[in-house]
Amino acid sequence: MAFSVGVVLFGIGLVAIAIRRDLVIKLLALGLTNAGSILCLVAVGDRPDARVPICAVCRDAIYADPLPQALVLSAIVINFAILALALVFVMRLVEQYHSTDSRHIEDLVQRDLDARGGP
Amino acid sequence: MIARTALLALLPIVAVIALTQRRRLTAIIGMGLFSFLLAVSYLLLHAPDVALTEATIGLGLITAIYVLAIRRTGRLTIVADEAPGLFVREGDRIVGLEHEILARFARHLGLDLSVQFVPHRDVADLVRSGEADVGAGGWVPGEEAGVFATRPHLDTALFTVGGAEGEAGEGVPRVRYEGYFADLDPKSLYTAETPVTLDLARFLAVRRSDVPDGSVTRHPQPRGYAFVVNERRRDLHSALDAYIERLREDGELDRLTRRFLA
Amino acid sequence: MRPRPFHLLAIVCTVCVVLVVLLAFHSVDPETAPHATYVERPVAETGATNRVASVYLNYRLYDSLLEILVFFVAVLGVRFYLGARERPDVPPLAESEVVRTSAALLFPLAVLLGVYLAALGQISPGGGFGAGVIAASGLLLTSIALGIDAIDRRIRRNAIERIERGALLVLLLLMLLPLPLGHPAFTDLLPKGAPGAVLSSGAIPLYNVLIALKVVAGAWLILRSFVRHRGEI
Amino acid sequence: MILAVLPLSRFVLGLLCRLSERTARLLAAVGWCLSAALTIFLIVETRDGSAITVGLGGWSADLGIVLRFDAVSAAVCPLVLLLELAVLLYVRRDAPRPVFYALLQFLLGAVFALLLSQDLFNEYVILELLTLVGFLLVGYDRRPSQVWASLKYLVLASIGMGFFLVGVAVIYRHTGTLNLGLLAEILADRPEAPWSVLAATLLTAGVAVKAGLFGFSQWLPAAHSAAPPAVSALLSGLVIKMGIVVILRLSQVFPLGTTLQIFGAATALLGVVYTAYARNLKRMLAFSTLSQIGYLVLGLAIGTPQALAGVLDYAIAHGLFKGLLFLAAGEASRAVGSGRFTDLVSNRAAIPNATVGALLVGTLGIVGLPPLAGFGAKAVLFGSHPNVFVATIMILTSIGTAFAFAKLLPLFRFRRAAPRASHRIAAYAVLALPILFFVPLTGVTLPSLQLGSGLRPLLAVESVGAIAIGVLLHRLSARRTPRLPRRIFFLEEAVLAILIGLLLVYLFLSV
Repeated sequence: MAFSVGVVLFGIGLVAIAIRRDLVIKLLALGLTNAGSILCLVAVGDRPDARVPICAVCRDAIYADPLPQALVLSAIVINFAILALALVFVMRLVEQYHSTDSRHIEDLVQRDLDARGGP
Repeated sequence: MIARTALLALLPIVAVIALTQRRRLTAIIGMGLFSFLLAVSYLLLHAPDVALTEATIGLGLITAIYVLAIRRTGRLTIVADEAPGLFVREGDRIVGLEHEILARFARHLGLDLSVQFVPHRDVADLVRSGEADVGAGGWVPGEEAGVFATRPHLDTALFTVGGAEGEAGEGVPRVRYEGYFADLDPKSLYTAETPVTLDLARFLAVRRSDVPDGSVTRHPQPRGYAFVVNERRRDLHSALDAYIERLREDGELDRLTRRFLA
Repeated sequence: MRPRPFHLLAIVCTVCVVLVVLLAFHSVDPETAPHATYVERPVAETGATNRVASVYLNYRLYDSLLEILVFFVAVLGVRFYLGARERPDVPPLAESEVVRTSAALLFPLAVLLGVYLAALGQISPGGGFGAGVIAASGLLLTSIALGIDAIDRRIRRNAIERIERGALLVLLLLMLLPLPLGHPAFTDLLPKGAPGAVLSSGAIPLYNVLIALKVVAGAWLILRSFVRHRGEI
Repeated sequence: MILAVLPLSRFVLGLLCRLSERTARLLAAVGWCLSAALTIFLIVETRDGSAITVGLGGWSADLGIVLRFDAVSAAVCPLVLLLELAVLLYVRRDAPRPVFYALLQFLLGAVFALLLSQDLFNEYVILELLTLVGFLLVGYDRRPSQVWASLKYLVLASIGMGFFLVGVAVIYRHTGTLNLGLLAEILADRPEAPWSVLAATLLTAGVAVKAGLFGFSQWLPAAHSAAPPAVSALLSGLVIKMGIVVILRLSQVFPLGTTLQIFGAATALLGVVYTAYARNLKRMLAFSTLSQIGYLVLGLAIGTPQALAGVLDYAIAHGLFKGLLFLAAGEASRAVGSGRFTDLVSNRAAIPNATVGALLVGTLGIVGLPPLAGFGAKAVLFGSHPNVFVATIMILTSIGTAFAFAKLLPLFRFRRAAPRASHRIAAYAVLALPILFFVPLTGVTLPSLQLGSGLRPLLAVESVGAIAIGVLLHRLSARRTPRLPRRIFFLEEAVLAILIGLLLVYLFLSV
């Protein structure tokens, strides 16, 4: 169940990146795709009747697997790093082009490149 | 178990609602809510460490920086399409009559000016939703609901271009040009099936390029360029009206018009 | 939004991808027990009863270190791209007295929570990263109440940078330290102690505190840049 | 434990780079010397084809993270060092800020870490680190075109890494391990399970974005042509190769042969077509990287040990000449003030002789003139008996590359009285000498690459023939170049392309 929800969230994020033109929304959607993949990873270590993996001797019951949870801690931080840096770059683009519309920015960049004989 | 299923089922719904929002602030807050629900789901998935990290980073830090990045206190936000002579980009600067008026108005109010270029059709929408304070960029008032137009600051006229000869005029559906000025392509305009209506500034820019004269009709009734303001922002509306009136009275508006449009 | 062929194509492709992943993933028994490798290891191996902390800060410490480097690069990037032109005076965000007072009250609470989470990460959920972020958001609250300049006057930016780099440097050196000593395990640097005690699990609390220090400094530097440049989109 | 020093020392140095440009440069020199000493030591240790393995923290592969220095690492490490040295010498005059050196150290640390990594999640974290550092370096000059190119790069790479992470989840769910060695043992028993096909699809598609395969690579031309020259050289020479290294590792675990063959061919052809009709020098080099990536992936698809050796050879050779070309192209464009071919040709007097020489050596290398680097590496690949399809694509790529680079012919005129001397001769020499003496050099230092085994006289004739055909076609072809669609490189279209690419990978893998 949780894994499926993770994949669905990933899909929603992808669709939003592809069809929303506002860059801020695109970045939020990118955050959603990453959240989806993270949820998938948490889901594979869990089972409805499992317990939280904090224990001195863990033998008498089923525990959730701590490895995916530890991996996910890294992934969440990386996700934040990406979203923060991308936002800073969007701020720079806005400063230059006064627009957050990806199509419009693409056109303006192409025009700038053509005018200056390419990069 | 039921709580877990319900919560997990709620996640995609919240995500879709958040990402289909038109206003960015609403979308960001929606994604904040999503992160909160996600953190609770992690608790129910027996991952308290992950829940804590998601709550602090996903809900706290990310929402904080996005809200900080778009929150404008002390700013007058303009949405506009480019319009030659009125509101145009030159490198990373913006020049034009309307820009000059608004820049002075912002200074008069003690605010920073922040400009966002959007397609022509989105100007009224963004003003109506409160995303922007003022809409500009060669706006000729029509019957848009939810927005106020200021009193016109410059006379203009409308032209209908394209379609078969003689067809344009009364009774023909007048499709107003809606996209970016940057995308306005004379060639496709003159060969288009449906006639397109343009205002004087854009019409002149299209005419200047050497495209053969198609069928062009000038609309008889006089029109004027104006700014648009949200209906609920009566204070801003009257302040802007009064400011333009003052500019007109001391002749500054004429001087500016000559400077940018001569 | 008007539907266009491109939008439809994007939606159809995504649905296909989602279906493929779900069908292939659930083609085998979906509800088997999770792997128990790490919970079955004796607690004496790392000393931490929080098994997530034992994976995060011992078995896979290398990954965690790289992840903190990613965070460091993010801080570096935000400051490099935003720091070039700082607006001189940014007024406090909140104008109302209530917000100011409550923000001032919440700050010590946030710091306390941060210290608690960092110090007890080995026996309870928490850990250095969350702790650092919570403490940094305490600083953000204060900047809402008093204005960013008030904080900049009290805490010099240089000091924050030094804390950030220093904490990370110590972490990296701790990682390299076993080399000349001939020590194999990261956490053998300190005694393991009794499982469940506050001072236990070898170097895990030390790592947590260092990470918390690094993160509170880094997160504050990021937040600070965004407060200085707020409203630019 | 000594293996961990290779990446970690770079991170320590990166942290220390903050005060002044001078100290940063000094630290960079220290880092280079340290890495060079370590690399030489490790290569000598593993000369007999063995591998050095270290469990970090004393944990074995089933518990912790294991570093491994094998033939792949031994082959790529020298390339890393050469490119780093060239870039350091190249940027000396520009006096970049300390932050540039810090990012450079992090980039190289991540590259070394990836070369040693044997763990899927570890590779994920390192690839993300590479993405972020690369992203910051591409936008280093903060020009809007760079910022936009690197934003697209970040978004697409991050989507790819999302797929990779889901793949990691699937793998862990079904096998309980993330170590590639253990994984290969487990999968040897049951290679065709639906979940293993799914995992292979997700992992390959995820890395393909970083490696620049067809359909996944729409960010590449803009990012590599917009970046500052030194960064382009590193990205094209090294960072892209890291994606290839991960694909190589994956192809040893999963049966990827057919998929790689098709995607490699598509990448090579797309790259060649766009290379042939590019109007701008740096853009042409970026597209040519695409076609060369296709070449490498085709080699991986063959899969025999000799083919793998050929792939490594070609990766090194490509790193050398593409690095050299990007560096020289950067200086030439700066001297002329524009990167367009028409401007370059009409103002060629402004380009220093040394730069022209560097461009010439790079071009001869990339088109595969015997006995330079490109030819030596191609010889090994061809010696590994590719099937007809692969061989045809390879030959077409060679002809197309010669056709495209023939546009540079008018530039290759040396003048007696040079208007300006180049300050970057040392940087060019670091890369040009190994290109010129590639075959003997690698034959001595890296015997595992099997150079010499594929060198046949007939091959030299074929190679020269391909170049001749390419140049002839260029002479015969019309002056006007067609405008190829740019739209496929837009962000939204690129996302769609990744989705379609993923479905295709799944299709090819499950058939």
